[in-house]
Amino acid sequence: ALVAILCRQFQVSRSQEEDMEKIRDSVDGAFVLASAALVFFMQAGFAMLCAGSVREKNCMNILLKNILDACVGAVVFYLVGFGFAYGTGSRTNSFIGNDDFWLQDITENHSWHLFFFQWAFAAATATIVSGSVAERCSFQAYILYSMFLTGFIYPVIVHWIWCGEGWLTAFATNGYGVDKASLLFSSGMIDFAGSGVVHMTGGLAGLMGATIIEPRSGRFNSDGSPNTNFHGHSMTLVVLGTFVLWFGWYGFNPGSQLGISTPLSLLIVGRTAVTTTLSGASSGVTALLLAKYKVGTWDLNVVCNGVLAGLVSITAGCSTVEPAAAILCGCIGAFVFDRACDLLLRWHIDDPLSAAPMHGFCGIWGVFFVGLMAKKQYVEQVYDRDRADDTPYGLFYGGGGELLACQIIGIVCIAVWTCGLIAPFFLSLKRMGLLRVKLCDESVGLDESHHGGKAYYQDDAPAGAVGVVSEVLPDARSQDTVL
Amino acid sequence: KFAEYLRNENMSEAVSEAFATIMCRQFNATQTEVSETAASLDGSFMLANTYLIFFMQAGFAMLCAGSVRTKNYMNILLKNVLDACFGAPVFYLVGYGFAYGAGTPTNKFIGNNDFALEDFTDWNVFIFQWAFAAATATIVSGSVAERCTFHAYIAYSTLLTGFVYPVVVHWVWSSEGWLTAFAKDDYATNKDDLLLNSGMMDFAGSGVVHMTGGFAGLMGAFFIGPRIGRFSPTGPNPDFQGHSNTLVVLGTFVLWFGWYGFNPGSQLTISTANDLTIVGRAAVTTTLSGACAGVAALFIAKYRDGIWDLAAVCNGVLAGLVGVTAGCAVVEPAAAILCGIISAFIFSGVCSLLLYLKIDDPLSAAPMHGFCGAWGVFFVGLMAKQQYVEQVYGRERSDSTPYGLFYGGGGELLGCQITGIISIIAWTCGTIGPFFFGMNKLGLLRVDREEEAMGLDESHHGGNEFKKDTTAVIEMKQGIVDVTGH
Amino acid sequence: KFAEYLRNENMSEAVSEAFATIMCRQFNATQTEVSETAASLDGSFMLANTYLIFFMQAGFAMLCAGSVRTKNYMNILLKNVLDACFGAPVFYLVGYGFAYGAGTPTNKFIGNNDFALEDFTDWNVFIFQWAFAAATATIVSGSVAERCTFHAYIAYSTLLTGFVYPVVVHWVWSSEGWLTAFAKDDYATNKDDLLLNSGMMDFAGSGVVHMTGGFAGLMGAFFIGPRIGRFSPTGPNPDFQGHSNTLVVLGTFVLWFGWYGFNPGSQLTISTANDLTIVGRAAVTTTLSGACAGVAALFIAKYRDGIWDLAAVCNGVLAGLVGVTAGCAVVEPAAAILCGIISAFIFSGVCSLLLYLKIDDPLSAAPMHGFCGAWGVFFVGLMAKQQYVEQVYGRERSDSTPYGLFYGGGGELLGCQITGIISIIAWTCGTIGPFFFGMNKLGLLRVDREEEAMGLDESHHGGNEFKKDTTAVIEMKQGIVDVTGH
Repeated sequence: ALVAILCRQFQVSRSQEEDMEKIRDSVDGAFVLASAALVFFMQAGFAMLCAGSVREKNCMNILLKNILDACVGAVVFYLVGFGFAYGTGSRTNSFIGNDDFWLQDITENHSWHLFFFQWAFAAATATIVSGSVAERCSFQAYILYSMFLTGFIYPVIVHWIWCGEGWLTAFATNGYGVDKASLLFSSGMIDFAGSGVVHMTGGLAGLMGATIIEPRSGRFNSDGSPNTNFHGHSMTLVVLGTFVLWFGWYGFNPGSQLGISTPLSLLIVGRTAVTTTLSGASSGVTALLLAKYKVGTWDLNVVCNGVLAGLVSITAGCSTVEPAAAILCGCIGAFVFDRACDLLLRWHIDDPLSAAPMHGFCGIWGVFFVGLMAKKQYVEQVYDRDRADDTPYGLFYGGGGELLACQIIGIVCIAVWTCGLIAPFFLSLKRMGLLRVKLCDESVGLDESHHGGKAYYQDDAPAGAVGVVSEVLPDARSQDTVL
Repeated sequence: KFAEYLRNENMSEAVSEAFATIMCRQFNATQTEVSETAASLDGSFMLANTYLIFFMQAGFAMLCAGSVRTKNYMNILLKNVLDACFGAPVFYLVGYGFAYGAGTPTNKFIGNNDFALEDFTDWNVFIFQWAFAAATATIVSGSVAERCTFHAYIAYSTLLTGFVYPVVVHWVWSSEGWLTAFAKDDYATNKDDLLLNSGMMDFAGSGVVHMTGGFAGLMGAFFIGPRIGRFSPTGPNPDFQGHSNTLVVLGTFVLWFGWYGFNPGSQLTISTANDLTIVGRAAVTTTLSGACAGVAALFIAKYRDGIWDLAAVCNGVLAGLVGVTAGCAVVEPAAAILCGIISAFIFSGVCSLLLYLKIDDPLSAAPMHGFCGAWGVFFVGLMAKQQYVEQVYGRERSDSTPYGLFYGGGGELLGCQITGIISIIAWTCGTIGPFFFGMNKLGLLRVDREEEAMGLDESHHGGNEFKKDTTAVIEMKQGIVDVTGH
Repeated sequence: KFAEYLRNENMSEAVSEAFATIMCRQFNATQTEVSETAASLDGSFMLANTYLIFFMQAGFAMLCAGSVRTKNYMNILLKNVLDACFGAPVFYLVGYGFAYGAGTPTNKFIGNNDFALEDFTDWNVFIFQWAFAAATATIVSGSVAERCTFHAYIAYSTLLTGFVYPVVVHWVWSSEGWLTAFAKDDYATNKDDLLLNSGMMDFAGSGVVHMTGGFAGLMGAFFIGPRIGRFSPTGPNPDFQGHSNTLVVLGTFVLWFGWYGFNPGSQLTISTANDLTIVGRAAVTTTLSGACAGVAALFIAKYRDGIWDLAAVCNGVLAGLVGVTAGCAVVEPAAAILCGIISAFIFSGVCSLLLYLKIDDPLSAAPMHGFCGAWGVFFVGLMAKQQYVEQVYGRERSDSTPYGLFYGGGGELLGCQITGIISIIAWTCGTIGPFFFGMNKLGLLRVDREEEAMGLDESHHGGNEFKKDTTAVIEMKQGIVDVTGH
């Protein structure tokens, strides 16, 4: 009798453990889904940020592009993007994925939620570009580059770095001890949440776009100085967008751990949230003081950009640096952003949203920073190298130059790949006359010329009735004119 | 291994008995902990989804505010805030009881227990259901916007949240309801209780939530009549545009975000591998349907009007999301794309139809929620995949469960879906219709012509909302401040 | 345990030893897995709530921006962004240490360890607490809006986040604090350490967060004086309305959304059945209180001013949410409704009182957070239900725990709550008051009259924020474009 009881109980015990495994998977799955929803919500943040940062006459245009980044992105990423990024066919490929197109096999491995998460990232990448070519890019060109970016350029980079098969990856599929020879310099490039993969790709594509499409008409005066009349039309929207993006970043960075069900991953996720916060916050403060010193005003727009620059900068290293290092990362991120903006103005590259300085250059800084300040213990935790005492880590902690070298190679390769594909693409569109809208359309505003109206309508309501974000002052003037 | 040990030791019966008891106690303790953890995970999942669904109120508010004219949008914002506020006590007092209360004996038509949450501790479930109820009530405000009196609004909002909607919920989502697809114990034993052995499958509420809200809105828009000047003899007046497209976009994104609580969250649990698959799939199909509907709407508008129309894309996205709500857990991604594209066409077509019929629905709530909702329910009857239906509705061990017609699953499911559509329309229109008709006859439904022309903000809410800096205006008039800000 | 048992049963030493080892290993493995998963679930829950609470910053920003006049709202937006930005490093360096640091020896008054998170790995806890601290600092900006200098803002924000608020947290929420209701080990053994065997119950911070912020704001508003022209000899000038009710509504919804992290999240864990019940109940009471306060505020304003007032409803909702924050876990749903309704009255009354006293609080932060917060803390002393107190504060095995006066729980809890209210007011006003007084004396607190009249955006932030399309202006001047859209 006892034997029977015991056997039964041990089966129960085993099934308990299996249950627990499933619950763990579910905890992880719920975590990934929640994170993905947050990352998706960043689309709303980008939309508000972009809308606030362009002139009123182009507001609908940029909003439409933001929505379509999510819509077109979903279709393209479903059909080919996800396959290029993570598909591992029978013969894997270290350069590009080659399976799982249109989710044909996804039912077997329960990874619906991973697709969902990755799509949210892809949509974020595409959105970055719209800012750089805002107010003058034609709609056809936008749809084409958006599809190209989401469907091919971005997925390939993802495959390199985040897929265990990629040549740049830091993930050893079978354990670091076994696989370390297959990693570049026994290390691989560490880009935890995508300073390089997402932000550099988007930012540098935007830089190419802004360079090739040329500045908005009238952006630079005849003496070469920038025209100061090109401000966005609503700071409220910029602030709202910034907060929504910051909120979404808590899905982006901590969510990139993709699991939370072990004590270790919980620790990593929590630390990531802390470093993300500290970097963004200290970058905002630095930007505030920098602008106060340079211009003499407490500049709201600069603080918002500073926060975002700090968040971009920490994205690569958020799980592998200490809180104090995160503060440093953010402070320098604000300087990088500021210098890059000045540089673009001097070169007469017109980037209305400063997407290239923010995502491109701060992204580069973020990837580089990991090579300097990745802490050994944290690298071991995050990249599962607990049993190896020779894993490369940050140079400043004495971890050798291997990691830094990987980071630099990663930066160069992402830059070359992105620019090398998107620049010819933009150039040929330009040659065909598809890239830019007509000058008259541009000066009327794209909303009027392409989208059949205006972003804001007032009616015969009492004076002062304007949209939430519409200008109060000129409106009163206009009432005068009309009356 | 243990057995060997013990046999070798020749333990006495009594000892082994006592020993077994200890073992069992230990195992049971662990078992309790495991199931508690699972329950907590599910609870936490449900609450997180509740919050997302609640946040859709913000999305509706922004969408509505952006889509009405400046002179009326304090009014519509107030209604949106109050949908959540009134909804909570009403749903607490009676709504939840009508929806899910299972008294003795139970009732197929209406719930009859749990009023005011007496002796009730499933707090999560209540708050989750409240978020749905509030969403339903909000849909209606759009259809009667810019002309409905505040009294009428309070009355219909209470009626809808407290009675009309809960009854529909009881039919479809309570396992006691006559239309339900949820078998009480087990599909094999209880399948005869289900309509046509199948029941109506409305996973997240294309029918229960959106059709109810949308058709209530249609009734409202029909009985209240169009806004003054909306239809001139030559056709619809184009001056009735919303005042801020930025708010429309913000609202759309917030709603889309909230939909990730609405659709995947309707699985209610996530703690098993099966749950997780279903939830993940629902998120993917939701995304694809909304996204493709947006793209389809873009091209429909481009073809029809020659412009890349922002508002059309926003509405298209929402139409696609409404469309896939019923089937998000039981259709394949490719089917979801199809569902979304057709939703965009349906939305666009019904909008034109309503304009032709001179029914004025400022927010297009009826085409979006009512008709795309009906399409969504219908679509499940066509494209529900057998394997997915089995997973979602617990019919793994049965080979006879009806599923989508296109996959050869027989017409039973489609029959249930059509029955459901007709019943929900009949019930909603049959209760809310006479209510609006009566209110209109009594002169309580619509504001005075002068008030409407002036704008409700001025007449009902103490002045237009956008207060001016008096000083700034004066300064500007004097030309002191350069309006360019330089 | 097993080993002993088996030894008693005359099993051989070695066998029983080996047997016990195997058994224990098996149990421990399962046990570890269970507790790890539970811990992860709790951590995931806490982080999700942190994000929601952080998002309240966006809500505050929108609410503030909508409630000030056009000429000052870049200023208030900047302050809102910086509350989060400054708050993070300050709270990291000292704030968290003052709040929760338990050095050797511990201190009842102030924390004394964990500065700059040295040797600290409870990352979740830190980030969760930071979100609360940032919320507290934000409350104050509303009270001194439109006239406070930027230097003064930076100084008080740092002082509040780094010192004043953490000390209050230490008193009430750290188990070392003198006011705490959390017994260190177990209520039965440690109850003598608690004030009146009870301690102050402030579940999510009506007192700790809202009163601290609100009364600091009151001090600020008092010492800085009213805005120019706010009070004419005949009474308050009605021209000082906010410029956008849409933003107010958006802010209200975002705050309400965030409150679901604030209140239910304050349970910190969700992995046991007890936790889950508490969390769910907190979500329900939060909803009902906020909703009913909104409805009450609607009718108060209708009765008083004759209009359906949107801003009043939004403020009412927030007042109700503040009111229930202390008691959300320990009161019944019906009590929460009562709590919300009275909150709306208190808010409305105190607003009138401040106007009468000529204290100018543009955002009504003091009535909302300060006074409704105090009401919320007081309310717990009246209506905390015994069973719920036992669940929440781990006093199941004690029949002597004090609870709400109305349920016959004795006056101890009410005594603690009143002590808490007085102590928090005294501490906040006693530290922030002299600070504002001194800044004012030094002339650092308030901007120049000319700057204030011009608007802070123009004088401090490089021009009014709403930049124009140059072309649009020119077109308007030429009268080409009819800007009314007709």
